[in-house]
Amino acid sequence: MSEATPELPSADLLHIGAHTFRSRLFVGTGKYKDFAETSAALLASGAEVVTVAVRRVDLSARGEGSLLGFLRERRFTLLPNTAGCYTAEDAVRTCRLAREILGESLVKLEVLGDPKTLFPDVVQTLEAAKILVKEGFTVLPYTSDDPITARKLEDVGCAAVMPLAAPIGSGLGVRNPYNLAIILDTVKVPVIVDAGVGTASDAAIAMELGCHGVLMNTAIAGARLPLTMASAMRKGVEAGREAYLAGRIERRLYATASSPLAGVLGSKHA
Amino acid sequence: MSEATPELPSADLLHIGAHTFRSRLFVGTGKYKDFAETSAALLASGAEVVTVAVRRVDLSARGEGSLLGFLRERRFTLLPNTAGCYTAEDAVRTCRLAREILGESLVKLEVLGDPKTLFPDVVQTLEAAKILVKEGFTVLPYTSDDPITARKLEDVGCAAVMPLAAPIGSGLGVRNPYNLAIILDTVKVPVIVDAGVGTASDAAIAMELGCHGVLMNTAIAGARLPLTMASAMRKGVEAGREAYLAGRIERRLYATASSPLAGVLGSKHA
Amino acid sequence: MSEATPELPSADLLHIGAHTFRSRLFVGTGKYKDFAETSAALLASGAEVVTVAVRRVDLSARGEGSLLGFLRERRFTLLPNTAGCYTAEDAVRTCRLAREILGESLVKLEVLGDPKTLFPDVVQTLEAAKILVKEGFTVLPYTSDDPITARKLEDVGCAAVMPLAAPIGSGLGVRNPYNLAIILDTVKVPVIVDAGVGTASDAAIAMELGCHGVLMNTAIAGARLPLTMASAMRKGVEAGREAYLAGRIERRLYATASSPLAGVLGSKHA
Amino acid sequence: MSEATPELPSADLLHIGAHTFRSRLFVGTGKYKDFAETSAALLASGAEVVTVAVRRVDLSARGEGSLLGFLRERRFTLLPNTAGCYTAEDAVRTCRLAREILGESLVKLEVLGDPKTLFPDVVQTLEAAKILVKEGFTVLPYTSDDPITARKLEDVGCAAVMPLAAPIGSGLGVRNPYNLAIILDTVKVPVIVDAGVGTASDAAIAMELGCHGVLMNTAIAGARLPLTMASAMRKGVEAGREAYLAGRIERRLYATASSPLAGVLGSKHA
Amino acid sequence: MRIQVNGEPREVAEETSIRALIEALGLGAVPVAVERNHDLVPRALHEATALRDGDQLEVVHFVGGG
Amino acid sequence: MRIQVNGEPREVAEETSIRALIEALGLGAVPVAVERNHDLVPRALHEATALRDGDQLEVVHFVGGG
Amino acid sequence: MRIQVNGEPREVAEETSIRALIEALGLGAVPVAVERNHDLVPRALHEATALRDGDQLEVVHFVGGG
Amino acid sequence: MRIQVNGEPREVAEETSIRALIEALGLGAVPVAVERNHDLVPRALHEATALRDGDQLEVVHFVGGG
Repeated sequence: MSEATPELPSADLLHIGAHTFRSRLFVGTGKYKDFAETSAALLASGAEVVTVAVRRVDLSARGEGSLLGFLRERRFTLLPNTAGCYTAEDAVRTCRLAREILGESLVKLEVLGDPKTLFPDVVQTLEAAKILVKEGFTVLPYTSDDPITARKLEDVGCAAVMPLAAPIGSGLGVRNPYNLAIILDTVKVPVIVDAGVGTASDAAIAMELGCHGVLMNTAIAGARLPLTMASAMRKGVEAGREAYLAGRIERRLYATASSPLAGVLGSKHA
Repeated sequence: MSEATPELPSADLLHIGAHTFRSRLFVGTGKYKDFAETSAALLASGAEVVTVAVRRVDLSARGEGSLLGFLRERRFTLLPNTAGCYTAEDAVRTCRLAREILGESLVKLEVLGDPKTLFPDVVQTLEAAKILVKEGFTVLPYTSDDPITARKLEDVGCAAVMPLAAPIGSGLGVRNPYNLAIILDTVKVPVIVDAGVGTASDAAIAMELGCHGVLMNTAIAGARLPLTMASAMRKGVEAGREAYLAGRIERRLYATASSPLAGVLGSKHA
Repeated sequence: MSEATPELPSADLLHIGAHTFRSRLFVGTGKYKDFAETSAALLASGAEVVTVAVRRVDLSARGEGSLLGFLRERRFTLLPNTAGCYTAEDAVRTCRLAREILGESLVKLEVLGDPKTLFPDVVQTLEAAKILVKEGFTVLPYTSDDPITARKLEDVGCAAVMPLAAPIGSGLGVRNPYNLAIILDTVKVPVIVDAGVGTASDAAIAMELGCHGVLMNTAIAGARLPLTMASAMRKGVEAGREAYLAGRIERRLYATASSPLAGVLGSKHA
Repeated sequence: MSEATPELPSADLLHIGAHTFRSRLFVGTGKYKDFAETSAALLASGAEVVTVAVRRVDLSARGEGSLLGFLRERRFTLLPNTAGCYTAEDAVRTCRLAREILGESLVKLEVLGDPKTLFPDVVQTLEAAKILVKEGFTVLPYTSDDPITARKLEDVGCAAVMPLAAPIGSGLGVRNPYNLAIILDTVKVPVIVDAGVGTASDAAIAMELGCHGVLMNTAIAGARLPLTMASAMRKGVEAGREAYLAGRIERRLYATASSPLAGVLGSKHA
Repeated sequence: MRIQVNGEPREVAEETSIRALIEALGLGAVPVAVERNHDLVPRALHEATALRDGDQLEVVHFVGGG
Repeated sequence: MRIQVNGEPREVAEETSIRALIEALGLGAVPVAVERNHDLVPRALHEATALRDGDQLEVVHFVGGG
Repeated sequence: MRIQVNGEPREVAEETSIRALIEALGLGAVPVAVERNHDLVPRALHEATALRDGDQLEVVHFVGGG
Repeated sequence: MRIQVNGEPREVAEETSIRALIEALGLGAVPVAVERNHDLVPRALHEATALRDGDQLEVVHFVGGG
C-alpha cells in the first residue's frame, strides 16, 4: 500500500517466488486504443507486474517495439502469458520462448479449455505446470476456483495460484467467494484472482476475502475512461487490502447506536 | 478525489446547499477508544464533514472540550445530528440548539422509529424537515430506502437525502441496490448513503451505483484497526466514485479474450 | 398445505381477521388473455383469496359479468383493492364502494406514491388505514418493507401487513430479506408478501423467511404458460412453507459426508 | 411432475441412459435416525432414484437388511455411490462390486479430493469415468461446476453430469448459477445438481436454471422434521421445473400495474 | 331531466329511482355500487332514492385486477 | 434562589445572568447552547437574561456521535 | 485353514467354497459381492470357487448413504 | 536457398546464420526468440547456427496481452 497507517508494518509486501512487490494489482497490456493509452493506464494503475503475450513477429508491420521499450524503461516486471494455448505442449513451448526473449523465468500459465468460456483446462494446466516447474520456471497458473486443483498446483510447485473470479472479460466479479475462501484456507502460496473483475468494488471484495492480489485487463482497457478506471482499480485493491488488514466489524441483523445514549433531550427512549 | 486523471475535470466536487466538498466520505465521531484515536481516524479518512451529537453538558465531568477544539482547528465542517430523537418535536428542538452552539445551520435530521432497529420514522422525519427548512436550516435527513419518502423530503426542501444501506451499525452493506438506483433516478438533490456500511467494498458499491457520498461511523470506529479502516474507506469511496465516472464494462455471461488471437503458435483454436 | 406430513398438525391454517385459509397463495385476476385463461389459472393456483379492482361500469361494453359469477360460484374470497388510488381520500372512497357491492368488508388498501414505481405512499396509507379500521373494514395494506411503517399499520388495527418484495410487476423477487425478517420480528399480525415475485423460488424464499403468505398477479398472468406457472407458484409457496416448518439445516462453509465413513474399501482417508 | 397442466405434454420425463424417471428429485439414504424415518422420508420425497453406499458387511452386527428389502420392494432405482473413494482405482473397484451385488450397472461416481471439502478430484474422476464407461457402466459422475470438466465427462461417455451446488452437506445452495448455466449450454446429457442444497428454494432455483434434476441427502435427513422437508423438496423441485417450463416474466427495475388503469375514480394519475 | 352517469350525459324521466336507472342500464343482475354526487347510496336506498336533475352518478363494479 | 441545571438542583444568587451561570459552571470557553424552561435563549441574550427562582435550564454542547 | 474376512482372521475347513462361507456367515439371503485377494469373484463362481489358506476376502453390501 | 519464416516463404543465401536473418528482418534491436523446425535455438547459438534449405523458423516477441 502507498501510505501505511501507524497501525501497520511500514510496508505490506507481496512475495511470489523470488519476487517482492508493493502493488497487489497486476494488469494486462491488451485491448487498449493505442500505445499512449496503454502506458498512461499502466502508470495510473500503479501496477508493478504487467502481462504480455508471446506472438509471431508480424514481418509486414513495423515499429511495434514501443510497448516493450516503455515497460523495460519503467522497470515493470513482465509476466508473459500463454493465452491462446489449448494444450500443455503449446503452453510449455510458449513459456520456453518467453524465457528466451528476456531471460526471465516468471510465466503466467494459461491452458484454455474452449474459446467460448476461456475457462482453463485444469488437466492440461497441471501437466504443463509439472514440466515448467522442473525446468525452473516460476509458474503462476490461471485456474478454476476449484480448491482441489489449486492444492495440486501448489503441490507440483507453482509459486502462486490464480483462480478466476468469473469468465475472462465477463466483468461479473467474484461469482463464488466461498470457493475462494476455501482456496485461501487450503494453499500456502499467494492467491491472485485472475479474470472476471468488472469494477473497483469487485477488486475490493477479492482482497477483503484475503486474496493476495488481483489481475485484470478488460475491466480497465474496456472502460469508457480507462485511465480513470485504472486509478479506481488501484484504490479498490488498496482499499480491499487495508480493510482486510483492519479487521471489519461483524455483520449483525440489528442496529447499534453510534451516538451516546446519555444526555439526550426529552427522548422517551433515552 | 485526490488526484484526478487527465480524463476528468480537474476537480470532482460535491455541492450540498451552499457547501462544496472534495471528499465524499462523511464520518461520525462516536465510539472511538479515545480522543487520540478519534482524531487520527478522522485525518486518515480524509473526510471534510464529521457528525457530532448534541448532549447535555455533564457538569460532574470536565475537559471534554478537546474534540471540538480539534475539529474547529482542522476546519472540519460539523454536521450536528439529532440521534436519539424519536419525535419531530425533539428533533427540531435539538437542531435549534445545535445551530445556537456554533451558528451553523447545517443539520443531520434523524428521527428514529424504535431503539432496536434505529430505522427512521419517516412520518415524523417529514414533519420535522418541513419545520426546519422553513426556519432556514440546511437539512440532511436520514431516511429509509423508500423512493417515495425520498421524493417527499426533496419536495419539502431538504438539501440532500440520506437513505440507509442497512441498519445503523449492522455492517450489512447495501441491502437493496435497486431502491437506491430508483432514488437516484427520482431525486435531483445529492444522495448520501447513511448507515449500514461494513467494509470498503460496501462503500465502493454505493458510489458505483451513483450515490454522491457515504456517511459512516461504526464501520471505522469498530474495526480492529480503526485508522487502517479509515484509510480503506477513503480509498473505497474514491475507488467507487472513479469507477462510476469511468463507466464500467458491461457484464456478460461469456468470455472475451484479452490477448490478441493472431500469431499464436500452433493452437488448434487460433 | 394440501397433504400434511405426520410430523405436522393435520392442518396448517392462516388466520386473517375473522377469515381462515388453507392456501397461502393470494392471486390477482388482472392481465390474463381472457376469462378462460383467468379461471383456469386461478384453479391451478389453488388460491382461496383473489384480488379484484373496483371500476366504473363501462356502459358501452356488455357481458363483463362472467368473472365475478365464476368467483362467487367457486366460493373464492374476494379481496377488492384500491389500485390506482394516490390519496387516502380516493382509497377510502373506493373501499366504501367495494363493501357496498357485495357487503364484504375485507379490502386490500393500496395508496400509490407514483405511477412509475407504484411504490406505496406510506403516509397516505396510514391515514386511510386509520379511517377504514374505524369504519369496520378488515384492512390488508400494501406497504414498503420498512419495519417502522409495518408496526404503525399494525398499531392502527390492520389485520395483516403486505410489504412488497420488489416493485409491482418487476419480477425481481425478495430484494431485501433482512427487512422482511425484521418485520416478522416486529409485528404479530400475518405478513403477506405483496408484489415483486417473479418465479416459484421467489415465493418459496418469502415463505422460508417465515412470511405467512404471498400475493401475486403478473408473475402468473405474464408467464409464457400461465397455468403451468400457477401450478409452480402453488407448489413454490407450499414448498417454502413446509421448509420453514421443517427447520432447515444450518449453513456451513465446509462439507459433511452423507455416507458412513466406516467400512470403505482401501481409502487412505477412511 | 405429478399433475401436468393442459399446457404441457401429459408427462415430463427425465431420460438417463436407458432409464426413464418421472421424479427429478434423487435422494440419499444416509444420516437418518432409523430405518422407519428413512423409509417415511423416501416416500414423502416422491423420489424414484435413491443412492446407497457400498460397505464391508459388519460381521459382528446383524439384521441390517431391512433398508435394501424396503427399497427393492418399493421398486426404487438404486444408485450405488463410491463415497469415500479418493482414487480412480478405489472408485472403479467399488463400482464393480456394486454391479455384482444386484447386477445393475447404474453408478454414482464420486472420487473425492480431500475429506474437509469433499470436493471432487476431477482428474481422478475423469480417469475412473473412462474405465467404467468402457466396462459398460451407466456413469453419473459427481463433479465440480467447471464447464470444461463437465464437457470432458460427457465426451468420455457419462450418461449425465452432477455438478455440485456447494460443498456436500453445507446447505449453501447454488453458489454459482453462472457456471451451472454455462454447463447447461455446454453439454447435451442431463445435468443433475448434486450436493449443497439446503432448503426448498435452493432446489427450485437449480431447476429454474434448467437443470434436469437435484440430488440431496443431508438437507432432508438433517432437517428438524425430515418428512416435512422431504415433502418440501419434492414440491420445490416440481415448482422449479414447472416455473422453468412456464417461462417466467422478465426482470425489470420498474413497475407495471396489474389492475386496469381505465375507470379509476378520481385519481390524478389515472 | 338530464343527469350524468359515469361521466356521460343521460336523459331520464322525472322521479326515476336509482334502482330503476340500474335496471334501465341493464345492470339489474350485476352487483354494483352507486355514488350520487360523490356520496355513496346504500343499496337499501336505491329503490327509495329519486334522481334529481343534474345528478352526477358513479356506478361501479368489480373487474379483474391484481 | 433555587434553579435546576441539566436536571440537577443548584443555588444561585438573585439577578444572576445566564452568562454568569455559564462562567460559574466553568463553561465560559466552551461553545454551548442554553434553554430556559424549554425555550431557547439566544447567545446574544445570555448577558441580559436574569435567572428566576425555579428556572429549569438545559446547557448542551457537541460530543462525539455518528 | 486360516483366512481373513473383512480384515478379521477366521478358521475354515479345507475345500470350503465362497458360497459355503457366505452361508456360514449368515449372509445367504443378503445381496453381497465378494473379492478374493483384491479380485472380484462373480456370483456365478461362488459355488465353484474353493478358498485357499491365507485368502483375503472382502464381503460387501449396500448400506444407507448419500 | 528457400526457408519459411513465420509461415511465409523466403530466399536466403547459403550459410546465412540465424543472427544474420534476424538482422535482415530488421529485428536486430528487438528482443525475440527463435524456433527452428520446432526446436528452440538459444540466443547464444544464433550467431553460430547456419540455416539450411527448407528450414522452418518461428520468430516471436512480446505484444500487449492480458
